[in-house]
This record gives sequence, structure tokens and C-alpha cells, in this order.
Amino acid sequence: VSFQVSDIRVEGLQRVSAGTVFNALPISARDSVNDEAISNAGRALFATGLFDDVRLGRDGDVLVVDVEERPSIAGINIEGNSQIPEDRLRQGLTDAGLAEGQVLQRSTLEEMQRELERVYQSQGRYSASINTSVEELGQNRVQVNIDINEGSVARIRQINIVGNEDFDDATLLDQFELSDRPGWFFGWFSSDQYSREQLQGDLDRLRSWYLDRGYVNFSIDSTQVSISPDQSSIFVTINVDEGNRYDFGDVSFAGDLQIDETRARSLVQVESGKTFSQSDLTASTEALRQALGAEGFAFAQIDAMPQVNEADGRVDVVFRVNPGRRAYVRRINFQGNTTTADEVLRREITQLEGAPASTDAISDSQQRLERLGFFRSVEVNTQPVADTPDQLDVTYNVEEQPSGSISASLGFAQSEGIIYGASLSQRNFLGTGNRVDIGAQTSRYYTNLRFSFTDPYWTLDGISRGYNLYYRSTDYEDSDISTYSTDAIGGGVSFGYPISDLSRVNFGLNLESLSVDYYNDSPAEIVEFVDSEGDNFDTATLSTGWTRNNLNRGTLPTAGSYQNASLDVTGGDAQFYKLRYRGRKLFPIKTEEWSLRFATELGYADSIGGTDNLPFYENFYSGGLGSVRGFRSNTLGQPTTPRPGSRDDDDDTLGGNVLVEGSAELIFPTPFIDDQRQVQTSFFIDAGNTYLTDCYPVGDNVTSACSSGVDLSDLRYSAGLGLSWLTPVGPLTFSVARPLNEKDGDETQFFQFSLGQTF
Amino acid sequence: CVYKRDLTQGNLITEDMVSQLQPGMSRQQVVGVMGSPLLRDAFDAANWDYVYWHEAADGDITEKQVSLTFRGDRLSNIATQGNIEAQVEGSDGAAPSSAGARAMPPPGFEDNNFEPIGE
Amino acid sequence: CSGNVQTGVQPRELTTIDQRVTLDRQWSEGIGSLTRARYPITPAIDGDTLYASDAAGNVQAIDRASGEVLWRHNLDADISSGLTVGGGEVFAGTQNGEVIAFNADSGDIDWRTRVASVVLAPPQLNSALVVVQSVDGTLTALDRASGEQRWLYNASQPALTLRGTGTPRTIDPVSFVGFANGRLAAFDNRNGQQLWDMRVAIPQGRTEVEQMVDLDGQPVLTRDGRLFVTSYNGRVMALDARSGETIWEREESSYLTPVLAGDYLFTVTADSHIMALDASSGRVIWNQEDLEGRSLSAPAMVGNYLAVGDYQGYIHLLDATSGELVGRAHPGGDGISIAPLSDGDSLYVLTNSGDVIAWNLRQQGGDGN
Amino acid sequence: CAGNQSREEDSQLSEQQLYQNIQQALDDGRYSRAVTLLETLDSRFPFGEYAEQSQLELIYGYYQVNNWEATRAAASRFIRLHPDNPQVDYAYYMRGLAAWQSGRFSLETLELIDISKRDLGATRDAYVDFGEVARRFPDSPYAADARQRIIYLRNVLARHELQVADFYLRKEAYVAAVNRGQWVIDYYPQTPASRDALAVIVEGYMGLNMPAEAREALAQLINNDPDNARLDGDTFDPRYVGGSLSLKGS
Repeated sequence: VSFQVSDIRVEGLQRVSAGTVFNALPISARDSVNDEAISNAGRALFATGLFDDVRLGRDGDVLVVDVEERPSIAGINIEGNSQIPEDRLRQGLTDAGLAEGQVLQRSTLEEMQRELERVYQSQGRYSASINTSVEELGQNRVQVNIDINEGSVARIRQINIVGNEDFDDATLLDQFELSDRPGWFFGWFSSDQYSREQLQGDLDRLRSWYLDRGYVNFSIDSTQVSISPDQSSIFVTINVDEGNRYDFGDVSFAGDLQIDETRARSLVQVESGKTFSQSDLTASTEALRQALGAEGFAFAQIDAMPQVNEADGRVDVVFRVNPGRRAYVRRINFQGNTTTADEVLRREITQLEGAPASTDAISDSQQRLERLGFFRSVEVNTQPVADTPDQLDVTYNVEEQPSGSISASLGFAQSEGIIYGASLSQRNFLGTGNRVDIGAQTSRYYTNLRFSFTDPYWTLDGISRGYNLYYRSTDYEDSDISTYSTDAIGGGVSFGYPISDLSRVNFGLNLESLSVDYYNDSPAEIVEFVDSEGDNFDTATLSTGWTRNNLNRGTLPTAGSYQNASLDVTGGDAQFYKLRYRGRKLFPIKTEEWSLRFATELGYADSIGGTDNLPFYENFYSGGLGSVRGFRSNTLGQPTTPRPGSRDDDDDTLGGNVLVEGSAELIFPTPFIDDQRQVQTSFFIDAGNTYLTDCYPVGDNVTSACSSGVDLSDLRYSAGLGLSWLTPVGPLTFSVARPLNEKDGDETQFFQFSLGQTF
Repeated sequence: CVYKRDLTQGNLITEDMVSQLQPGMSRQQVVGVMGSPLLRDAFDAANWDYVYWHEAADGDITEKQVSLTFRGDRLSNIATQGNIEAQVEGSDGAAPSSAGARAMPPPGFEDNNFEPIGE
Repeated sequence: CSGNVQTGVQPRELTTIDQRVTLDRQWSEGIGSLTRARYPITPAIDGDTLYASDAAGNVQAIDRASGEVLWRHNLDADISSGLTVGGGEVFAGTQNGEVIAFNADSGDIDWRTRVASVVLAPPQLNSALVVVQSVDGTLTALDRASGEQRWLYNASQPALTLRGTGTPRTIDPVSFVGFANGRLAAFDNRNGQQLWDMRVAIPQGRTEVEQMVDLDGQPVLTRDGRLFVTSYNGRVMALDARSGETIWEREESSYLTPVLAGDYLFTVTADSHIMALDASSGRVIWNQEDLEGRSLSAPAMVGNYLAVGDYQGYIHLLDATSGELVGRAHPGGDGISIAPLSDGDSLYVLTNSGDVIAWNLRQQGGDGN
Repeated sequence: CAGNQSREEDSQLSEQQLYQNIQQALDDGRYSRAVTLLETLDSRFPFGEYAEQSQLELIYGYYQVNNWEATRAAASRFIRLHPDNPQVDYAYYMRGLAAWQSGRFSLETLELIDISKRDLGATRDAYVDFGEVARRFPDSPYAADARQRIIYLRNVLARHELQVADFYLRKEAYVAAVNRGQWVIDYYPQTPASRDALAVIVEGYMGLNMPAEAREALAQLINNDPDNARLDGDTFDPRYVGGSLSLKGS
């Protein structure tokens, strides 16, 4: 039956506006409608999700729309959740449409309740129970209460592996993360809390344990999980069928290999006769995939197909290679570099646009960006280009971090007291990638003005050029470094050349004019030197160095190695040469946060030509931060000889022309800090000292207090705890260290810190 | 003695690819053989230029060009330039990356290791 | 604002009772460890000898009256199930999914056969077969003499089950077995064909725990063809053994084997209430709730009394007709979860810490039989 | 047990009073107060009489308190809920404006940092939203301003492409350079940068020594921008590539 609608009347509206109902209703006045149209209208109104119930009726020829509005949620109250943080819970609820201001759909609430219970169950909290209640607040608004009782976690009382002949339960259970023993430390590290995901993970580990030892046909027939009536203990039974052991048979390649077979065979770790191992297969396919990726086949697929022949108990392996289309990179984009310029990033990328894609180049470039030290994190992802299947765009997403320090007014380094003045040292000056160091500092001992500028990419091929100027006047009157002062002014230029992926060579020239003077309580060595060599030295130094580096990060690295060897030859008023070697090697242990760091610094310098002794102000110093922590800065070395009658008695040192330093550190993740890239803590053992191959002449009426020669038993050792933190103001370094073989006259310092200098 | 990387641009073109091209092929068939052209020439849609340009570290350059003209969707003319037979290098032709050896992550320099003199 | 309420029932404190029956300790023998997993290795009685074993396979035959150890032997098998003795041989399941048969006099192993998985319920015998149910829900029948497999049936298994498996009830023609999926089935012993199969408990509730419906007890069979079955989160039922039709049923959750004595069917519920039901109608005769929540063991009849063990190592005696608590002893031993054994007048209990203790019942004063 | 007392007094107010307070706060310029009141109104009366109006004012409020993300989120929500509301052009415009603001860089005015060299995510968002306003609501009050900003943004995006093209020319990666130039011509044809893009394409083809294609581009360059820096009459002298090219075949 159909009728002509003269008017539409809406009843039951409380807070929804009539307008919303009208524009959702497919019928308007003066339409003629039949039953079918009316039911569609009802469905349409219901689809808006605003109404619990919709009834359409006739009053004469007036269409009556009677709706019952769904209440809207005024607030959600969650009680009793400790395992799942409140914000994640609320996020889950909002995603499901249960949030303040939204309309309450009871079905979603029940669905949410079941979902929560499933989450708790998968965490082994079987006795958890959740009940929800809805409180009417009037004006069709409701308060939703969710009361969670998380119950206790069922502990695994036993894991029983059934059917294992060749390996006993104990060896197999070692591979598991779950265990059926409470943790050794008050159950703190206990892993006997049952969780379904972890059991799945353990079953995979068990399967790969067998597959890595030749059991090709190993299978897990079934697993039973049962719980004690009081829901406190879980029993896991795993029924396995080991099958027998196989060795590798012969290896062959199928499909379009694209690289020559001999190279492919060298990449593959499968040798016939060796015990079959699944991880060898995976490693081999990965090596092949990488090799093909380097040849531009970014989408290559390689499957290792083991074929068991029971007769001779061997497994032949066929590597089926499908190179897929050769892939090309169309565009490379960068995101997140709000201060660093595009070119500073792009010049690090070895993959070019409009060129064959190389997976190696793309991932190497991520590493190079990370090593710049400008970014907290670098992620790379590739997206295929629409309707051109063999082209892809690469996007590097970086997150910038402070890459330098601005210590404008106040700095403090224990060895120099309070430092006044301003210094700006930026490794990424205004995002240009250039390194700028401008500093004006005065402290109790020295005034220091310096300016240095280095462009790492003077040429696009990576030739760097840098120059600097400095004015330094020091007065070591009562500091630990002996009683003399030097004033110097100089400048220079240096160039750096890449000679391989990993290493660079640099050359430089530096001109300097330096003057020395001493005081009445200066030691005999200084007075004798200045008397014989003079007190004004204009010199030119030619320096050359070699550096090889593949640390994994520019700042606070945790893996990789770094070596630098340099030779400086100085001519002019003083002639001497200096040889220096610095090496660092880091071994990541479990995850990247734990690693072992070995470092060493060796130095040898000597005078040449007209100069008899190496100028004492050019000596190497040892002790303090960045050297042997636990000893006061620059206090390790041969004592100076006090001149007769001078009142100075504490034995300062002049350092030495030989430097031997080394340190071993265990880097561990800093507790309570989640961003491990900004902070690094470590236990360390430092060792070091300076020596004099031959003592300085002290004039005739005095006997020298120094003993020449390098005697490694004189090395000083210390052990302690160090922390480095990259603050926006600059790198902050702390260390507490206790000397291990302190000799009398050594000056020790338990706590040392410094702001603005990275070591 | 400065270390320079190989530089590759454009599509990798091999002799047997070019030999598979004959007039009358559709654009789709051409893409099946040559891949899609990297060099986009917006001025003249009837013409596809496949370019291969490889400059080795020591400076010697290998160039190949295949310019194809289409009438509508049909390939009408094939013109080649440069030594099509030359061996085609993959990307930067770096030393073969044996999976095992690369324990440490690949190259870079720490604190962009040019020590300003006099520090 | 809301405390973390422990679900399940809280164990009740014991109240003093008037001790009308005292339990005198006759003898006790250390058997060995049942391991952290507390394998339910129920001892077995054959004539005057009691056979008991620990989880490592150290078996002992003990003279029931004196407690003297007749022989001791180490089987090279880790025992996982209760022992069953018959025809001079003892049968048991092992932790590595085997069934073994060893000589009751010497302890030498006659045969051992691999089955689908671990067997927790004691193997059941009839003249020709040994019938076992393993934890993966597989029912296997082995030739009693040779151990060769005759037939097997595997039931569907829910993701989460209650610890323990239903013990088959086997007579020559037929075996009745309760499974973890809440179903009871009867099998023709000749070929393993299923004769009938019915659902005792229906899974309801939202969580996997609420949906558990294991039949973990052993069906009780009467000579006149009635079958009594218990189920977890389900029903206690009486059925006609031949057809599987229901005689009566009660909503009651229990995972323990009931005991039939005359017209009384005694069952211990999951909440550790002890109930006596009229075997013919299912009417509740009495319901003892004083031991609620104390994780009671399955009951055993000794004389006119019902004996159960609890989680603190107490043994409780109840007057079978009235349900009144009439006797109590406290061997301790880290709790008793295995049902006590009795030959009618003395009681043998294996505690969780692996000691077998024999008790005699002594009346207090003159009343009682 | 922790109820939210802080909103206690607001939650008692009727919709009417709440709306009055909001207008008051907006007039007094107390924008953060207005934002909190608007949020309460939105949660208590999501379908109330003032619902749509309050959502628009919420966008305005967030913008005034410089919360660009919240402005964009509120604008997107309004566009989703009321696609054909007469004021939806305001929502698009404000969403574009918020992206525009977050794309600006404090030092930019000092011309110390050229944002065309930096991450252009925000710039692109603004470009899309203003494009929506200009295209779908040509006669909206905001269309004129949107069109101005589009021109500025388009130039920034085009300049970015040219800088990358220049880098690849120096790097002798000529295919990359030509494609980047091509991108400017395809996507930002009206910008002044498109003329320099032609110059890049000419130089790129010269690098690849494809004179024919180079001349094609040179012809375009000559008639589009005769007095381009690289042109001297009709010969083109490249910035990095050697030699020079003139229109007449040589």
C-alpha cells in the first residue's frame, strides 16, 4: 500500500537536531511512499548510528518518525588496570568508537570487554575478569564504568617434551625463553609466566634448533596447555617427532641467476657432506639476495628448496632464483630535516636518482647519514612508483638532534676552574653541514680565542678543506702543569681526501709564533731549556694523517672501529716531529646497548736538527678525563726538578715525549632511560702514563729528579664508572674512578666532570 | 689519488635486449623488454629515449642510447648510439659484498675526521 | 580504589569436631619424589601387596599389613601415571609418552610401547587389552600380553584443558571414556568403533577458563548397567550404559571420580563441597560444605566412612550416612591430592611429598558399627 | 575514584550558558579559556544546537593558541562530519593556514635559512589545502588569500627541485638532473623557476651528449625566457658541463 506524504513529524528527539534526521531520511514531503520505501528509510536512519530504535508510522497522510536516541558517553571510568597502561586502554576504546562525546553502542562495549579478556588471557592471566556497567546520568547521557580484576598470572609448573630421543629435555628447554622454574632472583627475572605468544616463539626456536642440526623432517605433532583447578599452575606438553638426521647433498641453482655461478657458490654456506642446517640455508639465500640487490635487482626472490632423498640420507638443495624486474630509483626524498639542508644529506647518499637501485647503496647511505652525528635516528623506506612497476622512490626520514654545543656564558672544567666567555662549536652550522668553532674563553689559567671552519665537502667527491686561527695565552702559575706560561698565535689550513670507502688521508700546514717565559719557582728543566733554546719560537708545521673509520654512529657509537695515525713535522725556531696513533674498537654484545670498547692512544715526539730536546710545552700529557680517569688532569709523568732556593716543592710534571694510554670499557644500557642514543654509561679500566726518553738538562749544580726511559710498570691504572650525555647545551661527561696503583706524589681525583668537550 | 665511486645513470641496456625490439611492438611490450624509460621526455611523447651512462672511477665512460619513436601505440623506429655490446655494470660495481665478511657496518667517518689544526 | 579480589573460592578454616573415629598410623614408607609437576602416581593394591613408585621409576612392593618392603627395583623409565596391577603384571604410563608393563614379582619390564603422548590416567585392563587415554585426547588400546597397538581413537581437544585426563572404565566388551571436550563415549573393545557418544557438559562463558568442560574423573559402572559420570563446569549424570540415555542429571561441577556405595553416590565438587546423592534419583541426601575451598582429593570408602585428603595434608573422615565430619588426621606431607586407597578397613594415603602411610580406623566408645 | 573535578563547574552549565561564556572568552581574546570551554561543549553536547558553530570556533581557538596540529585535526574532523556545510571552505582554509605556519622557520625572515632547502612536508600540506579552497570555493572570502599563498608555496617547491637538479648536475648525474627539471615543468609550469628548469634540462642533455634533445629544450628556453642568465643570444653556455650549444646545428 502506498500513500502521498503530506508532512513528516519527528518524535523522541532529545539532543540530535531535527536537521540531522531530515537530511538522513531518504523521503521528503509530498513523496508517495510504499512499505518498501518506509523500511529503507528506517534502515537509513538506523545506519546513522545515532539511534537505538527507529519506528516509522502513519498518522493520516503524515509520516511519523519516532526515534529513540542512543545515549552519548559523558565519561569513561576504568578501575583496576595495572598490567595495561591506562592511556593504551583509552586509545583502544577510542579506536573502537567508545570515547567521551561519542554515541554509546552496547555491542561495541561487549566486544571491547571480550577483546580485553582475550588480551589478559594471552598474557597468562586466566583468572582475569572484566565487568562493565552503564550508569544513566539523565539527558540521555551515560557514565561507562569498566572494572578490571587482572587476577594472578598462572606460573608454568612443567614443560614436558615428549618423543625426543636424541636430545634430552634439559638441552631443549635451554633454547626456550619460557622456563618451568621461578627466576633465580626472588622470581624477579622469572620467565615462568605463561604467555601464548612466547610459547609460539619457543616452538619456533625448538623447530629451528632441530632444523639446524640436520633433522629435516622434524615436526611438532601437537601441544597441550592445561591448567590446575586453582588456576595457579600451567602444564605444557609438546609432542614431537624427531625424524632422522640428514647431511647436505649437492647444491644447484635454478632460474635466472644474473651473477656467475662461481660467485654464487662462494656466497652460499652449504657444502655437501656438512650436516643439514636451516640457518645455513637462510644465510645463503640472504647473501644471494644481497648480491642480486647490489646488481640492481632490488625485488629479487630466492627460495632454497631442500629435496630429501631417503636412500643416501642426504638433502640436495636447489636455489631457485627469480631476479624479478631490474629496479631503478626515480626520486630520493628526505623528511624531518627542518634545519639541515637537503644537499648535506643528499651528498652522503651513494644511490643516485635515475639509476639502477642497489639495496646495498640504499642501506649503506642510511649508515652514512647516521654517522654524521646530526641525527637521533635515520629510517629509510622505499615506495613503488604508481603504474611504473620497476621504479621506486626512496625516502630517508631523519630526526635531528643538537650536534654541537653553545656554552655562552659559563663553563666549568675542574682542571681550569670557572671558564668565562662564549663558545659556539657546531658540527652542522645552520644546517649547512659545515663545522664551525668560534670561541672566546678566559679562566684562571688561560685566555683562548679560536676560530675554525671546515667544509667536509669542499668538492662533491668528499675533499674537505678547513682553516683556523687561534690566539692562546696561558699562565700555569699555580696550576698542576708546571710553572711557566706560553703565548701563541697561529693559523693554518688543511685538506682531506677520501682514499677508500672507509679511510681518508689529510694534509695541512700550520704557522705559529709562540713565546715562553718562566717564573722564579719554575723548575730547572724549563729554565735550562729557555736559556739554551731561547724563549721565542716561530715555526711552520707540516702535518699528514690517515684515518679509517666505520663506527656505527657519529655520537656515542656502540659498534665499529676508528683509527687515526698522524705525523707532524715542525721546522723554524724549533725543529721536532710528533707521531701519534689513536685507535678505538667496539664489540656489540647482546643487543646494541651492551658493548665492549677498547681504546688506545700512543704518542712519540723528538727533536730533530738544531734543537736538542723536544720543547717542553709540546710534550704529551696524561691523566684526567679522556685519558686516565681518577688522576688529576695532566699530572702523570716524570717529576720536574725544583731549582735550589725556589720555594716550589710540590712536584709538577712536564709531561713527556712518549705517551702510552689505553682503556677497556663495558658500555651498558642506562637504567630508567628509554632513549639510549642520548646517554651512554659504562664501567671502565683506564691505564696510561707519559715518559721521557731522556731527561731535560737541569744545569750543573742540580741533580735531575727525572728518570728517563719508558718503564711500562710505571703505567697508572684506575677503574670506575663513566657517563656521557648529549644535552642541548653540549656534551656532558661525568666519571667517578678509583686509582688502582697510585704511587706517592700522584694527585688523584675521584669525581671528574666537564661540559662542552666530547672525549 | 682521490677515491671516486663509479657513477651509473639511466637504464641498463644489453645487446640481447635491443635485439628483441622490432617495429610494431606495443609500448607495453617494449617496457617488458627494456623496462620503463628513466629519462622522461615531456616535450615529445611519441619518442622514448633509453640512456645508459657509466663513468668508472678511473674516468672512462661507457655510453649507450636507444631512441624509439612510436606512431600511436606502435613502435615505428629504433635508433641506437654508443657501443651497445659493452659490458653493463650494476650499480657502483663495488667489491662483491660477501655476506660473512661484512661484520662491521659499511663506510663513513667519525666527527668528519678532519682535525682543524692547532686544537 | 578496588582491591584485587582473588577469584575462586577461599579455603575455609577447620573447626574442631568431636573425634568419634581415630586414625592410627600403622606404618609409613618413603617412596621418592613426585617432582614439581606432582605426577598422580596412585599406588595399586593386589592381594596383600601394595605397589608404589616415584616419578623416577623407583618401584617398591610393600606388604600391606606390616609395611615391610618386599622388593625394590629401578625401572629405567620415568613414571607419569597411577599404577594398575593385574595378572602378576603392573602397568603404568611414562613421562616420555610410553606405556610399560613390568613383572609384579621381579620388576623386570615385559614390554614398553610408544603412544601418542604422556599418559596421566592409570591404564585400564580387561582380559585382553590395556586401554589408556593420553593428554592429547587420544584413546589407545594395546594388547595386554605383547603391548602391540590394537586400535586408537583421537578426540577433539580444546585450546585449554584442566590438568589430568579422564580415566577409561574398561570391561571386556566395552570401554567408557570421558574426554576434555565435555563428551562421554562408549567404544567396542574389539575394533574401537564408537557405540554411542553424548555431551555431558556444554562450554559456556567468555574466557577459555570458563569454557573448560573436562571429564577428568573415571565413570562409575554398576552391574545393572548404570553409569555415573562427573564433569567440570557441567553436570553429574546417571546414564544407561547400553544406550547412553540419561537417567538423571544435576548441574554440579566436579573433576574427581565419584564413589558409589549402595544407593549413595558421593561426589566432591570443584568448590570442595562433599555431596551424597540418591543413586536412583539424583536427589541430594546431604551436602557437607565445611571443607569448602580446601582442594579436596577424590573420596574413598573405608568401612562406613568416606575419606578425603586436602591441600594442607589433612585426612578427613565423614559418616557416610549423615555427612558429619567424624575423624581427622594430619600427616602433612605438603598436601594430599591423590585419592586415598582402601581395602575396606585400613586406609593407604600417598602424600604429595612422596610418603605412603597406612592407617587403621578405631571407633571411639561403642556406637557405630 | 579520581573524578575530573576541574571541569565540575563547567559541566553543570547548560548549553546556552556555556555558549555565552565561550563568546565572552573569544571577545576578550582569552583564547585558551575559550578552547577549554569549547572542548567541554563539544563533549557534552556533540549534537547540540551550537555543535557545528562550536566546532568552527574550536578550529579558530586552536589556531590562536598556535597549536597547529590541533587546528588541522579539528579542521579535518569538521570537513569529515559536515562536508557540505556552507562554512566548510573556512575549515579547508584554516587547515592550510596551520600547515603554512608550522612550515615557517623562525630564522627564515632573516633569510639565513632558505626553507626551500629544508623538509617541505608542511609546505606541501598547505599547498594542497589552499589548492582545495581556490579550486572548490573560487568565490569564498578566503579564495583570494589562498591563491596568493599558493603562488608563494609553489615557488618554494619549484626552487627546491631546482636546487636538487643543480646538485645532480655538479655530481654529473645527468639523468637525475634532467628528471628533476622535468618535474618542475610538469608540476609547477607557471613558476619563474620553470624557466631555469629548462636551462637545467638543456645542460643535462649536453652532459649526456644528446644534442638533439638538448636543442629541443633550448628552443623552448629561448622563446620562453630569452634573457635567461645562461643564454647569450641563442647560444647556451652551461654552468658546469664543458662547451656550449647553439640552436643552429654545429
